[in-house]
Amino acid sequence: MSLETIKPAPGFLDYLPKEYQDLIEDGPFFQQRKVSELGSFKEAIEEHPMCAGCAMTLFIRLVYLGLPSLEHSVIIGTAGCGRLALTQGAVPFVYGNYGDTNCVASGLKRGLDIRFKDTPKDVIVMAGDGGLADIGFHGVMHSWFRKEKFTTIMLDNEVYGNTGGQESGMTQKGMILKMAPTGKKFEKMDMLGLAKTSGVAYTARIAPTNPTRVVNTIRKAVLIAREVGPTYIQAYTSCNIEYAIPTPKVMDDARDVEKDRYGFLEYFSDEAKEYWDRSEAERKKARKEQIKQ
Amino acid sequence: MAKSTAKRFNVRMAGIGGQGVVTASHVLSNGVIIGKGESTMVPFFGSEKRMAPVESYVRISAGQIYEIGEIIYPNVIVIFHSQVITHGKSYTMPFYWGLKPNGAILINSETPVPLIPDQEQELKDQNAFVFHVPASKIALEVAGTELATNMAMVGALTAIIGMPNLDAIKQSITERFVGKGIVTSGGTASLDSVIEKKFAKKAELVSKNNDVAVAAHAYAMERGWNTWVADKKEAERVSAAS
Amino acid sequence: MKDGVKVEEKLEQKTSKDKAGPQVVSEKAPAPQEELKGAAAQRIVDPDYLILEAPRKREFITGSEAAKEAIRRANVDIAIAYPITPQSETMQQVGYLYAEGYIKDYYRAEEEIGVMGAIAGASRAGVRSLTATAGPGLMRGIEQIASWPGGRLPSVLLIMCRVVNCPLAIQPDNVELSYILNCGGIVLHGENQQDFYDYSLAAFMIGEKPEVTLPVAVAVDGFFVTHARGWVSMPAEDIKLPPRNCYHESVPMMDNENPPIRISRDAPIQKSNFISYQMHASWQQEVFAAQERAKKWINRWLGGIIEVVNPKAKTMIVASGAAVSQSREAVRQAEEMGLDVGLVKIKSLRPFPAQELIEATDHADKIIVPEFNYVGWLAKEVKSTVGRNERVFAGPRVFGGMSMPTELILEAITGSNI
Amino acid sequence: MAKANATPYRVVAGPEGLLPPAATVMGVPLPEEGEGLVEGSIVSEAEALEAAAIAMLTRKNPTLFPGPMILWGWNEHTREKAKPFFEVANEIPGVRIIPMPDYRPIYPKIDPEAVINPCHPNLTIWHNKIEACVFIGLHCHYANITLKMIRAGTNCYTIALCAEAGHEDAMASVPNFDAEKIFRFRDALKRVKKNGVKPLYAGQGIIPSGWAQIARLKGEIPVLPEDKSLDGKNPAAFSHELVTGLDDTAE
Repeated sequence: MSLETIKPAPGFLDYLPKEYQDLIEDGPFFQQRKVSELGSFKEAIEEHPMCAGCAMTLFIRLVYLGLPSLEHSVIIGTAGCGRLALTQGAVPFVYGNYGDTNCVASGLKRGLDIRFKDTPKDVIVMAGDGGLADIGFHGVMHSWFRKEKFTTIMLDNEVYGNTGGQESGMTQKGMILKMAPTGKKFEKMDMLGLAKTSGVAYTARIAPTNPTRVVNTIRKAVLIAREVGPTYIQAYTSCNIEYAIPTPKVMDDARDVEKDRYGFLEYFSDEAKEYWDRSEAERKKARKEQIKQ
Repeated sequence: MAKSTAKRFNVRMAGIGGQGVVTASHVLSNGVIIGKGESTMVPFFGSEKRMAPVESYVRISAGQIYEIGEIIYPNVIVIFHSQVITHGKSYTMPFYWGLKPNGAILINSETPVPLIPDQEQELKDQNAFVFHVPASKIALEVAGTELATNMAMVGALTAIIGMPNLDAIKQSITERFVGKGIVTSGGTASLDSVIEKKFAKKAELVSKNNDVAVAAHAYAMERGWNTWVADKKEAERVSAAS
Repeated sequence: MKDGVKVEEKLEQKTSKDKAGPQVVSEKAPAPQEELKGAAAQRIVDPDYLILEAPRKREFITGSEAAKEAIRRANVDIAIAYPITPQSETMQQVGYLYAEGYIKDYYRAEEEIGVMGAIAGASRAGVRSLTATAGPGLMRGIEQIASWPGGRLPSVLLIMCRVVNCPLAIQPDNVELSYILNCGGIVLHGENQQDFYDYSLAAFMIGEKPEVTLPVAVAVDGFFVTHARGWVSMPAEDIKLPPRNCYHESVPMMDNENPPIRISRDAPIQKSNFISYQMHASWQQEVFAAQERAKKWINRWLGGIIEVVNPKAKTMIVASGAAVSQSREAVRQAEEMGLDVGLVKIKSLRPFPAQELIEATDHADKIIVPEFNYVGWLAKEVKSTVGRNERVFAGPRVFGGMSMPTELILEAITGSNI
Repeated sequence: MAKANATPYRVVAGPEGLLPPAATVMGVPLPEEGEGLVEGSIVSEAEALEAAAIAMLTRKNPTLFPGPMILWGWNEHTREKAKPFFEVANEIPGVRIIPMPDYRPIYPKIDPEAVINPCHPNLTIWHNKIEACVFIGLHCHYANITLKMIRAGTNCYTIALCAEAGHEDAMASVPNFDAEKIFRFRDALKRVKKNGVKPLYAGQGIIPSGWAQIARLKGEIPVLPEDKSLDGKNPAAFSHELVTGLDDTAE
């Protein structure tokens, strides 16, 4: 039904700017797109004002690809670099106040569930390490304790990039950054451990080195959040400016960090595992039947 | 309070991130102070990243300056990059919006930047004086790097407005790169380190930058741009009489 | 008005009980229904009918109970609660309404930033949302609350005023209202239990008008109103407001069901080459313009944005909230003393009834502004509004939880000790 | 006849200055059903529609700005409006149709021939020298913001045909604008022409605006012209080569 919002009224298609014509005629809305198709269709994300070579932009681009139903998704962000790109995406985007992402998401998701009983609406929080682990920490934790049914994605660049390179709770111990002139004094916060403890249904740690894995992980997290409970993805999305990573080396850095300390990890609660195995089995069965026909 | 009869220049500088627009405004403003004038400056940063528009504002006077903030109605506009005009890479659209009558516009370009006819007419109606200086070319020829474009713009501008003098500019450049310096943004600091690497010694960096300013100043003087202030008075006299 | 038309159609609908009517009874059909009760028996009526016309009965109840009765009839979708004295009682009562099925969702949030953020989310989802707070809770939530009007987020916030700041106290003192006067939202200030009922109910309809689309705060002075009983006349429980009609409001809903598909309706707006210098300025002007547009509906549903007692009196008291009750009493006592004293009750602090106040006090020689706070925020408003403002006597004031003896007002009127 | 005015404030084509007030705050009321607003005064709906029609026929570069709620056929109500909208366009010689497809701040910069954006509407007005325009199908918040910025910085006569309560900040506005009222606007255009108003442009139909629109209306496939691209390359493009990952079709 909501796909109606991307269909022009009679006669108006020809008058729309090109990017909208493309979005309608060759966009991501009317069919599920794959990683291998990137570059050959109009993506949900438009041009964005982020720094050239930013790993976060790549990750965000893959998130849009991974959302299981783009036309029923709403993204919530907060202050930070990511919102510069999210503002330009073809998915409604809420920019709340400082660190209130998971509070807003709780109200939004519940509100949508009241109004749309038969259509699952996916709410996705996508914010930085500062936004989620520092200023938004209480909201994140309580949304997990309350078992709010939405996905939280941390764009973890281990620094406050947008404000010019200050230490965050997710910065590694010892790093010298602004506001940490003698090096950070405490360990990187264990948000993955906290997620598990607070009953998050599905938790994943990922670096953007393998696009298909990113896309699959996003899809999994959003579907589990829809059916089971809160999900959390923590993604390494380096800040090449503040960590002085040469632009062509951004992906090398991601691979190095992945190998060293950010390898792919996922954790299912029992309920989530049971749901996921069941739904995967059903999907495979449906696929086979489709092929047979 | 003494009645101020001093000349006042309200300068709006516009360019693109990485061109040193803010540095130029610091050097100019500080140069005026060194030359015993009064000056204030304020940069404007957007939240976009590299290659985004940059504006900076400098007030210059022989007497007291009270007001603060961005300059909405300038009498001098300095354009560091032709894309400010041609691609709208500017916070102020069109780039001359708010220019006072008889104002001056200094543009970094080897050839006149084509304007759409209406804009040309509007500038004519405002009796605006438009100067084109090949600042990037001068920087490349004199200092061997386009990174000194900003100093060429400062040099040409000081010729047009007649203050501060070249000695003051030289001292200001020295203070900028060697002396007490200023607190810069992260991006500017990293560009500083790039420019420092281009020259063997800081002394060379200072002298080359200064040479660029001097060359651009000479370029402007040769063409008689320094008469703009006088022209302006003449224009005011004519318009008052008519 | 279109809304009116739609609602009238609904008015003609019969109750669910009537609809059940003579149907073919299938095997699966339940046994003949019992008469519907409670939430299930409520029917939607036109707001004018519910607020202005429906026959009412008087009950002697507390302010918290009056708020509960308003919420019962307000067709609220979600209420989000967090305890703080003297507000807790109201949101507990609202919790019982949820348990009884009058409200579709309800939870106790983590604290006020969490509450106010969640209200912002729920309002963006297009549902009718409610919360309440007091004093320090209001202070904690104010970053969010101040962003609601710019977000064009209709919702209702009940405020039960108490002391803020150090030293801690829980007694009534309405200094907290001075902090929200400039947030951009509508602020109504009720005098008593009856106002708390009436204003709370009307607040939903005012804020959701397309040309308004703003949050509405309904404030009362804590304890004096919330925990005290008073007569409240209300219509029957079986009628309620129409649901929120969100697609008519002044911004798109964040539900992915209305265009545009790219909705970044509150993207950061900063001077840029692609964002005008004036965008944020114009946005702010629009928020305050929307407040002005609310006057029409405040006048309609609150029976005027001000109330005037003894309009020709040479001494006029101007007051809001509980200070109105004290002033009414002072007017009565002054009359006994043979003094000519009138009263202007300010019902809405935002929009402020500037023109109405000027007209109501223009003839007066003396304007007295009694308040329940130290800073005198209402006196400042009055002084900057009326002409010849040396006529304004900026007091009397009590604060820190004190009551205001009417003698203080009479002293201000007569200029001597009573 | 205009009703007696509570306010002397006039809502007229600008430029009015750096930051004009919102007309509401200056005392301009909203019209009721059957009424309209012209330059800050309440008039009858017919008078408002005629004022709007005359402005669109006699001022330079008249332009229709359809907003998201009429551009996208998201419900029956919207789809109904498309037909009368184009009938209105056909009654205004030399009209342009420039859409406002959404409200986000479009990065890096709008193409002012192809689109109008509430974050910087004046770019489109200035570029195309538009001196009369109609806004229709916008959410009211964005319409009001846009109207005020245009009044501040341009000489454009703004007309707001609003599905809700109307707009004080437009020079002419009519509330509750449904498909039926769009037909009435078409009729008003016809009527004023019949009554002797001579259109500024003769014999011209809808003028395509923007490279994509021009191509589409000619039945061609739009291709981005060289001079429209920034620096010959896209500065904000994704610069990463995608590494080969897992097989997407793997089960």
